[in-house]
Amino acid sequence: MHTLVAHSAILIIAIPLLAAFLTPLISRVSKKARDILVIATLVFVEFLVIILAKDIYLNGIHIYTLGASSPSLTIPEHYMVPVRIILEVDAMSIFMGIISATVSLAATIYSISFMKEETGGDRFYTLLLLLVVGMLGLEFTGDMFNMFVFLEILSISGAALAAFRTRFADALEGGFKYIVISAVGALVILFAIGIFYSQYNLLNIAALAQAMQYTMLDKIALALLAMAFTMKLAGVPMHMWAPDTYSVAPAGTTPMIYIASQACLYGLFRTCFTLYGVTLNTATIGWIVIIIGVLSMFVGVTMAVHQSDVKRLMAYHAISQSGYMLLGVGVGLAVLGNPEALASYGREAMSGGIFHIINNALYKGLLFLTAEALFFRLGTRDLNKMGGMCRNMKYTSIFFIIGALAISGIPPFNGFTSKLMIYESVYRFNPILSVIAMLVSIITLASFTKAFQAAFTGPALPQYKDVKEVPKPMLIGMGILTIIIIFFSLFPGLIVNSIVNPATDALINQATYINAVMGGL
Amino acid sequence: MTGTIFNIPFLAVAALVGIALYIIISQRNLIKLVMGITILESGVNLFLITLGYRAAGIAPIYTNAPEGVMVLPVPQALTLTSIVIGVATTALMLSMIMLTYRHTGDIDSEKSRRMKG
Amino acid sequence: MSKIVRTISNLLILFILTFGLYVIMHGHLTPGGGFQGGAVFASGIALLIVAFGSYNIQKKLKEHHFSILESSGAMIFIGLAFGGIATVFFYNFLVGSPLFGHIPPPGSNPGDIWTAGIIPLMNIAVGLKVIAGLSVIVLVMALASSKIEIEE
Amino acid sequence: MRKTTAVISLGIIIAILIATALLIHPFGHPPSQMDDYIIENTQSETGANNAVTSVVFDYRGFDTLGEATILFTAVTGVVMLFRRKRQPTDV
Repeated sequence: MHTLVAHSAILIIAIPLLAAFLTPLISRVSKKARDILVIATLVFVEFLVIILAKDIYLNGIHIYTLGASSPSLTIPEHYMVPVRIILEVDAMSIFMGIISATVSLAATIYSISFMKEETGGDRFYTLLLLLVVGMLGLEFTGDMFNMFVFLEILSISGAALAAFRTRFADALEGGFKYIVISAVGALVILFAIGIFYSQYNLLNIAALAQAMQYTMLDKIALALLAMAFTMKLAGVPMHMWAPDTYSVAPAGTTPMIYIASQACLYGLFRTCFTLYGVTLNTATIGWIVIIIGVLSMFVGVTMAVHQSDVKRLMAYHAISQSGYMLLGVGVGLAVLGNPEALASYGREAMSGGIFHIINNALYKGLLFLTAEALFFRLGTRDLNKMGGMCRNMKYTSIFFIIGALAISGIPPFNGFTSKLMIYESVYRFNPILSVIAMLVSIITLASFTKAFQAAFTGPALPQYKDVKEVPKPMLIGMGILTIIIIFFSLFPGLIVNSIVNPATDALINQATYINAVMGGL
Repeated sequence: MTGTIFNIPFLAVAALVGIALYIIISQRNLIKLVMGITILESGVNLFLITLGYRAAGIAPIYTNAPEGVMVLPVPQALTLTSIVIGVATTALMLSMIMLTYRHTGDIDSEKSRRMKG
Repeated sequence: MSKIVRTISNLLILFILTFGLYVIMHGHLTPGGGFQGGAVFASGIALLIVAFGSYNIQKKLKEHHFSILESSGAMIFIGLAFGGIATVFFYNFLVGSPLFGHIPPPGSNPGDIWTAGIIPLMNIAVGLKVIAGLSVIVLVMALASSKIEIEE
Repeated sequence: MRKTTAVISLGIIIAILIATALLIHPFGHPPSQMDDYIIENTQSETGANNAVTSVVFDYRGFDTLGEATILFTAVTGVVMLFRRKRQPTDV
């Protein structure tokens, strides 16, 4: 068990990778064995993530130096900088890891019955596992270039998955937009890495953070990194790809591509807080993040209101919800250099933003899955052509109600808790921002009421008289997320104290992250 | 700012990246868009490889090596990775364009576009 | 393609493939390695596809052959990385052992192929992977594009 | 409107690029603390004469695994896109 914990960080990345390489071979033998392999791998990854999380909350940051003679030998003997790639998992990384592993598991179970109706299942599952690898690798690595590599794995597998239903022209369009944005974004990040390399001859995040001089070149690199990550996480004004991609991605992959964009949000936070930290002129950068957040919130929700395609509607809401996270964490960033304000409301705002990531991943994932369930049974995503589905698809409509209430911030659901944390703390920073956030929440509720009413209530349409409930694996996938949402709604205090606050502190305490690698040099 | 005249390789990088971004923003033909991304990639690769050059350096390989300082090996490794990634991305993008062409009969980004708003 | 092209490529192909294998095998001594050698080798296969047409090639070299080869290459690669997990993932556990374990004399030397531990093996694994991967991309895209021509 | 925004953003980016090119270290004289370690120790630690290969497969081997994975992903993606459309029954 001890050995397993010591190697868990790399196993979480390497095991799904091995499974991805194995899937094409196994599926030549048996399709059933392939499905079992994929599910078993993801269950095992979830298990590893949980034991690693336990270890991190007990013993602090987990370090794994690849290829050295010992995992903790971050810097070669008699030398002063790290040379090898180091995996550095702190409370924030593992927080994102928990999200990725859980949502991927639910989404994969959901996808099984979908794949019975489609060709190309082998490739689909391989890409699914690679997407998981990309997310987890991006979250766990402590090396800039390694982060770029995992970002590319995530982008390419995500784009291929989005274009999976090649019989539709818009699927290809969604996939193509995603890969173009990703390719440009990743190259911009690579350029920024080159700038760091030219100044410090380092690639490790902790070592770079320690060496950071905040010169003009560093400012340029920060601007490039922030731009690229904002592009990847679909923040306004670079959000145009998101609705197109999310609305065409098949089955359980929409939540996963969405979680992948949240992994890029993690990349942005890691850059701002850990790489630059207090050397940064945090008030300015914080305000930029806040403005992007508020714009995303507002533009996302106003675009969502008049959508008739159910998945597009949800995609715009996804953009809008990302705004809350940017707002919460942006307030924390803006007051990072001011310990008093940070203690009185900054930390609270950040916790709210970070708590919102996991809440949103859960209910947004659930909503995307219900939308895909509607498409699976009805063959259309157009809300105007639906109606009366609550009789035929009881469970799906219950899941939709729970998700919709949670996203609109109705008490007692988990969305309410995190939004309340954001409202309260942001109000003390700047009341106007808080009012805008509340307004957006009300419009969200209106929009989802409309969507629910269009799809589920009203008279049953004759052409959908024989529509049945979706198959069991789909219900299980949605059920897992619903149970977690209900758990989170019942015990918000427990969740905030046990996983959210450690993640917030991990972002704030830059020195701890640096010392874990540099050993207080 | 000393040695600005010797920074011509970096200016070449700036030129390549600038041209590439211009192409990406201005072109409507999807193939040309991919060309733009490929040029951008070349620009970034050139940037990485020029970072590692040491004046009068030799290749960092000890097999029958002459005397002299060696250039930095890490940027070369990074460039190798970046090139392979570029190949992978380009292949996928071109396949998507081929399939889009089959569906819509056009590779103009405005005409083959289905989704708006 | 015309008869001239086919004859010349028949002549050239042997040299290209041999050179590709050489670059893969000597990756730890001379410039090159698995990726570069694999690309050279795959360019040979691309030459065959151009010269003889994708339709004729895919009768002999099926897409799933390449897929199996690629998966195997990837499995060997990650397997070698897992080989060091008793110490650390990616630990070079073969340095000092009889297989590729020699330590070269420091500084300039003529080059001994039995050095570098797992690096030559990884080069071969990556070489297999790149050969298969690039070939399958070229083959699949060539087949797809010729299909377009047939339909229209 | 769109055109103006594009022109302005392109102008800013080009200004940034030129600033980078002028501010960066003089060509041919990079800082080299990490690379010097590799050049010195590649033979004794990995046994490889070729420092680039030792970086690719040993010091930064994990990147190479990721890189091989990317190629694998792209191949899987391309084959998936051009897959044959069969009847759903014989999947």
